Amino acid sequence: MNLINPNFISFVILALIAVGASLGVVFCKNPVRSAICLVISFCVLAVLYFTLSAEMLGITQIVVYAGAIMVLFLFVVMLLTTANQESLNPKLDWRLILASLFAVGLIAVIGFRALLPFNQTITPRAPDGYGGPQELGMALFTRFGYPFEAISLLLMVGIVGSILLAKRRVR
Amino acid sequence: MNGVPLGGYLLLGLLMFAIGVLGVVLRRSPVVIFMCIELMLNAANLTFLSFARYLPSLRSDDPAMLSRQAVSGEMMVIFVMAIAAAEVAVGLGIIMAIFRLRDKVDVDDLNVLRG
Amino acid sequence: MPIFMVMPLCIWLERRLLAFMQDRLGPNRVGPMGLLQPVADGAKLFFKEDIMPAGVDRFIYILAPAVALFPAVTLGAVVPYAAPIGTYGLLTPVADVNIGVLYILAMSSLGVYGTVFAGYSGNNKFSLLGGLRASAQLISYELAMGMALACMVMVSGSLKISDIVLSQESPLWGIKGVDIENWNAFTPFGFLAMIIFLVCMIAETNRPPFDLPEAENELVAGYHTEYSSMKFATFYMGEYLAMLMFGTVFASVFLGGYNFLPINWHAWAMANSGAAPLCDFMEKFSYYLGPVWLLGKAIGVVVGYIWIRATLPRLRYDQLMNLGWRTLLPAAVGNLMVVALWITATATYGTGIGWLITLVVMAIWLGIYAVTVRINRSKGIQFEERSVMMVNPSVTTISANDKSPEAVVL
Amino acid sequence: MPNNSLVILLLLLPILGFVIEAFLGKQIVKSSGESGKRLLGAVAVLVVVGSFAAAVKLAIDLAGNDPSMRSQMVTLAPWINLAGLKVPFEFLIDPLSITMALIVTGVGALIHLYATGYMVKDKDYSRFFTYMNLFIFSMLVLVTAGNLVVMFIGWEGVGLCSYLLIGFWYSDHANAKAANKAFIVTRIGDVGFMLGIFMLFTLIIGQVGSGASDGRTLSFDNLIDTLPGVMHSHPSVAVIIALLFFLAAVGKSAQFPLYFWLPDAMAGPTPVSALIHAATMVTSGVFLLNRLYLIYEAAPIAAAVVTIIGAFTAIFAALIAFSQTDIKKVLAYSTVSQVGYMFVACGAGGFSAGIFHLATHAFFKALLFLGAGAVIHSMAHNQDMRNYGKLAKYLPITAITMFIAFLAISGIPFFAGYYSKEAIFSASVGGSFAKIGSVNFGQIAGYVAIFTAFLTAIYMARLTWLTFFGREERWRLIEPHHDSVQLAGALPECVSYSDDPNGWYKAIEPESNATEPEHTLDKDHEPHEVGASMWIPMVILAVLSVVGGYALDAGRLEAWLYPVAPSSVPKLAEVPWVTPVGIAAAVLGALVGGFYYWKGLPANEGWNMSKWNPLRIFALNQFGFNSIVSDGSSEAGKEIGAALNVGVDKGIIEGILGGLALCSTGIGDLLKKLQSGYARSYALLMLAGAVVLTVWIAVVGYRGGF
Repeated sequence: MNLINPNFISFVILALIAVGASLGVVFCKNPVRSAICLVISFCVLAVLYFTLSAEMLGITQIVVYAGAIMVLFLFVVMLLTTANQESLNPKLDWRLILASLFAVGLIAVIGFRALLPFNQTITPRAPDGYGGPQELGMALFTRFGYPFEAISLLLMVGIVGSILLAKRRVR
Repeated sequence: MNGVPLGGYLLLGLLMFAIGVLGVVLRRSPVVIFMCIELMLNAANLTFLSFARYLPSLRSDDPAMLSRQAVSGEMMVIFVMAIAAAEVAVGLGIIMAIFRLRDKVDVDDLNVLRG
Repeated sequence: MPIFMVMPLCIWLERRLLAFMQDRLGPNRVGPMGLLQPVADGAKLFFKEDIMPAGVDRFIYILAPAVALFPAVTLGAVVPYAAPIGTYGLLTPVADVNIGVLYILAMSSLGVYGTVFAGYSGNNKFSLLGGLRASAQLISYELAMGMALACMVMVSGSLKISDIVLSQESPLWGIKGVDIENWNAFTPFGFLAMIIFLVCMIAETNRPPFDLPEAENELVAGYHTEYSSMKFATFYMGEYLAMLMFGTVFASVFLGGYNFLPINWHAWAMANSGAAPLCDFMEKFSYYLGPVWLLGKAIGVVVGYIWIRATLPRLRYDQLMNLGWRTLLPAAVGNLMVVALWITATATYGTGIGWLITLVVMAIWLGIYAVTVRINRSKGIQFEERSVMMVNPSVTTISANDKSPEAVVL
Repeated sequence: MPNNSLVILLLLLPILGFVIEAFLGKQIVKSSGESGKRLLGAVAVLVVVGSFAAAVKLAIDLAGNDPSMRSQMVTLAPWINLAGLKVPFEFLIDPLSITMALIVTGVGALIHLYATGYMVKDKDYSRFFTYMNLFIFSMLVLVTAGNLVVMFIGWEGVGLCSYLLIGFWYSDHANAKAANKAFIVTRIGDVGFMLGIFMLFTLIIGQVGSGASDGRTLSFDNLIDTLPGVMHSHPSVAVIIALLFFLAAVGKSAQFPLYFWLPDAMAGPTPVSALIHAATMVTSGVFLLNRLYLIYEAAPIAAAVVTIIGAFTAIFAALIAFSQTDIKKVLAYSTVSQVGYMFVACGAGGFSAGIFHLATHAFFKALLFLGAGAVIHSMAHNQDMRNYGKLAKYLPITAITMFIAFLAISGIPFFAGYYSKEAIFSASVGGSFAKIGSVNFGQIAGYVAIFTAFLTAIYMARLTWLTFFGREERWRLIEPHHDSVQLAGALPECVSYSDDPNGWYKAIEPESNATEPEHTLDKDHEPHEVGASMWIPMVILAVLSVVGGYALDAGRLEAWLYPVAPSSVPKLAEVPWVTPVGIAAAVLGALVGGFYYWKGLPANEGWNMSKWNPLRIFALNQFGFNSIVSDGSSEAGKEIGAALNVGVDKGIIEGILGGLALCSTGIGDLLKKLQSGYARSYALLMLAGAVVLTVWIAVVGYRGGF
């Protein structure tokens, strides 16, 4: 198993960008910057989805996350930053230490007990070009009909809830 | 993408998840906490997709079966995205509502529910 | 890429046409009929001093113009410019991916980041407001746009732009033996979707009457207040590129793409052999010059932009939101349902009765929809209220119909 | 074959109206006031008219088939599917149910139309029609039910609607209490109904098992086969079951022991009294008896009880009616007594005669109520007949129609009531159905009924003349009500309610029965004829109560209802003198009443109750029966309640609950410490949990290798 192939190298580069961006999300002082970092990591993830030959989902990722969710985030962040300039950045306290300890533990445990075996599995077994729009749509409306309905219900609830939250009491 | 071990994707997902957890625990601004939650969700998505692509634990080699399983993995991702959208809509709404009450939003100040 | 060649032409066209509509002369010094005016502007902007204001967020400030230009350039990457000719395949800038429509949506939704970053990084209240408006506006109109595109996707049964174009070459309204091609603009729901898409398109490119992010009478110059020289030029280019790109998308989704006229020359030649040679010639004519027709249509759309700009006054913010959420989105969703009905009805009852059902239902639905829209209009709505808080949180109680300057900001 | 769609239409149209009124009504009225009300009224009427049309179509289809094929079971949906018992939502379409459905929907439609005019000033317009449509629906379920359980649903539904409508103007404490009274009293009957169902079920299961009728033991089509054998093999149990069902009938149609809720039910709006408490619901007991006539065939004792109770109620209520001065109360008591007639008929074996009288009574009693409503409406909601007089001058149409109804109810020849009463008389006097040993209770009941016809004619004449004729217009007289000496306790207790102590009914809604600007009755009050929407139904009903009797005469009706004559009912013995005597009683009564009340209000019925005839006051107190019931029940109830309160409630239940509460508070105090309120520390806890979990999985649960 040689890891020196262009695919792997490009993957490593993408992964490094993603990890750096995610770190930026956590450690940027300025929420707008962390939002930007998040956008970057999302876009990188979309590219990674492409490499997993899930173009549909990659594009959806961009449309949904980069296109809608992050714009919402930026909107809110800007509103908030207009109000209070002082940013809430992490102070080094017992939480930081404890949390990082836990995180490291998580990485260690999962990484060593669960992930190492997968280093051997290199060849993707799913047929190439799986999950085209047609296939996804069929699956979505046949096999996953009930979850789909449930999700739609959830979205409806979300819409109503957000409208209620945002609505000013009529006087 | 050939030549990349599944473990690589999983490790990346794991790292992003851990970073998200760190952010949730560390940051005090609710918006950033939300962002970190999104990060965790995306890490989970990545894991789903990579498993869907590699299908390590599937015994059969029938391509129809394989693609079926793979598609189920993608379904999960779609559902997670929808849930994330709903969650963000409501969560940001809540933040805005809080923000209307007090002009500085710090999670540690929102301890009205202290027992 | 020809687009970059056409873009300055658009700028010139806009200035001349606007001047013509406003009964002025417009730029006519540089070159014949001022044709070189854009070049001159470019040169001027290029040699201007690049000012970086104090207290800006440098990283984002520099990032913003690039981010603004990027989607505009990449937007049209999947639009087919000509039918496959001989050995050459389908002519598209990059590739004819099988999720083209989604790609277009994604890119157009990325378009807002440039605006938002620019607005934020300028460290300037007005540009910030411009960015805010842009983001809100984009979110509001992305939905309706997606719905309008989804209708056409359902009609042609594919996310591929080239398939959508091909599907428009079938006979009109699925009636056998009609030589007119079924461009989506000719079907009723297609027409409605076209209107919706046009409005959303204008709103997403921040063109008048939806140019609130750069409403010079409220916010100095909107999000690019703080930009000068080449960075500003980049925004400028980005805007016109986006117009053109959207024009191509519009042309290929609704106006039959790279086809010259909505006439199936081949079938016509079959029909009456007398005009056979003419038809033959016309067929080749429209076949080999595909890119010309597409760009021509795109420029036509740009002319439409300019016309609208010259015609309509700028909307107020709450009007904008009303239009997006209460008028366009319901219309688009209803349209989607009508399309679904049409598909099933034609599949079940055959073309004629299917169309009958569809038209009847569409008429009923439009009636109801008109009534509801009227009702919505009659009700006042409090968008200004919260927007006030966006400006400064201390001002909290301003009733909906308060026309104080703060109330109309954003 | 009655196709299901018709039945669904019949049942669903009213529920559709109910839904519309319930969910859109308030908004419509709020948005567009009067026009909205008109729209709602139109909807409410139209749905009932629609289901009436459906009923007509069904009836025509039914009449098309040959007599033996005229009962079809329409199963709409499965409901209860037990091993031994299947109770689907099934509906029996046969002449009886269709006749009832026709009466319900037809009269109901007319009364709805009337109510659109009557209630137009009320602010709870939509609520009213919501209840009315719901009532029509439940009544239809009741009459078309295919098995006893579905029938019970309808039975309870009409009870509920009657409760809601009696208490329609609930902000008045009296109305609310009247509603409660009606509801509770009819409950007694419903208990009888349920017990009857249970006993019937167990009996049949024990006897023939559920196999024969594929589990649908309680469906009528199966009951027709199983009942005779079962009943004749267990005569004593048959009597018990019959009495239980009769108890239900008594409660619902206000027969003697349980009659006293009906007069109070007059607290509801007049259309309600006309529809529910005169035409349809109170007569559903008769319908029940008709459905289960097989049981009564097997139990002559029960039949005798039925006749006796009916006859007694008839004469008893007729006597009380003399003492009433409230026009609606008089009509209420007359309803009670007329329903008594029907029971006499049923008990004596003339089931079809009972239904016949039910139909005609529905016509003219509804007409009477509507007329009374018109009078009340035009007299500024004053219901006391002592204020009326010479109203014929002001309300000609009302006067004429109500006079026709008076002739009809008192059985003057060639009016509707005449035929039905004749049928009852001949059935009861001639029939030997309720014969126990040598005593033929049917015969006795028949005599009583004839005498009651005489009384009926008299008090109806009293009502008519006091209201419409007489010398002077009494509301103009100087001698007004305030110097009237009311005897202590002389009034029925529903009039003398204390205002509610803790202001619940007022608190709910400040003025929910502000029907119109309260212009009270004073000297210069000018009554006015009611609007078209109110007199048109009255005219139609008047026509019906003239020709109705002849149209469906006894013989034809019986042939239609019971194509195969009830097996064990012996043929009627021809009694020649019944008809002339009946006519004589009616005419004589009418003449006597007319002449007695010619001048108007006699002094001994005036405002000054000290002048009243002691007998009349005794009748006003319902011969002491009411006080017995109310005191007895209420006192006993208080005693039991107090005992339970002290013993069970305070002791056991509160002890348990208190203990639980204490425990939970203690635990809560302990757990409170954890709830620091810092979201991020919670997140940290979650993270710790996740880590522990993963470690556990990795170390323990993880079996390596995929």
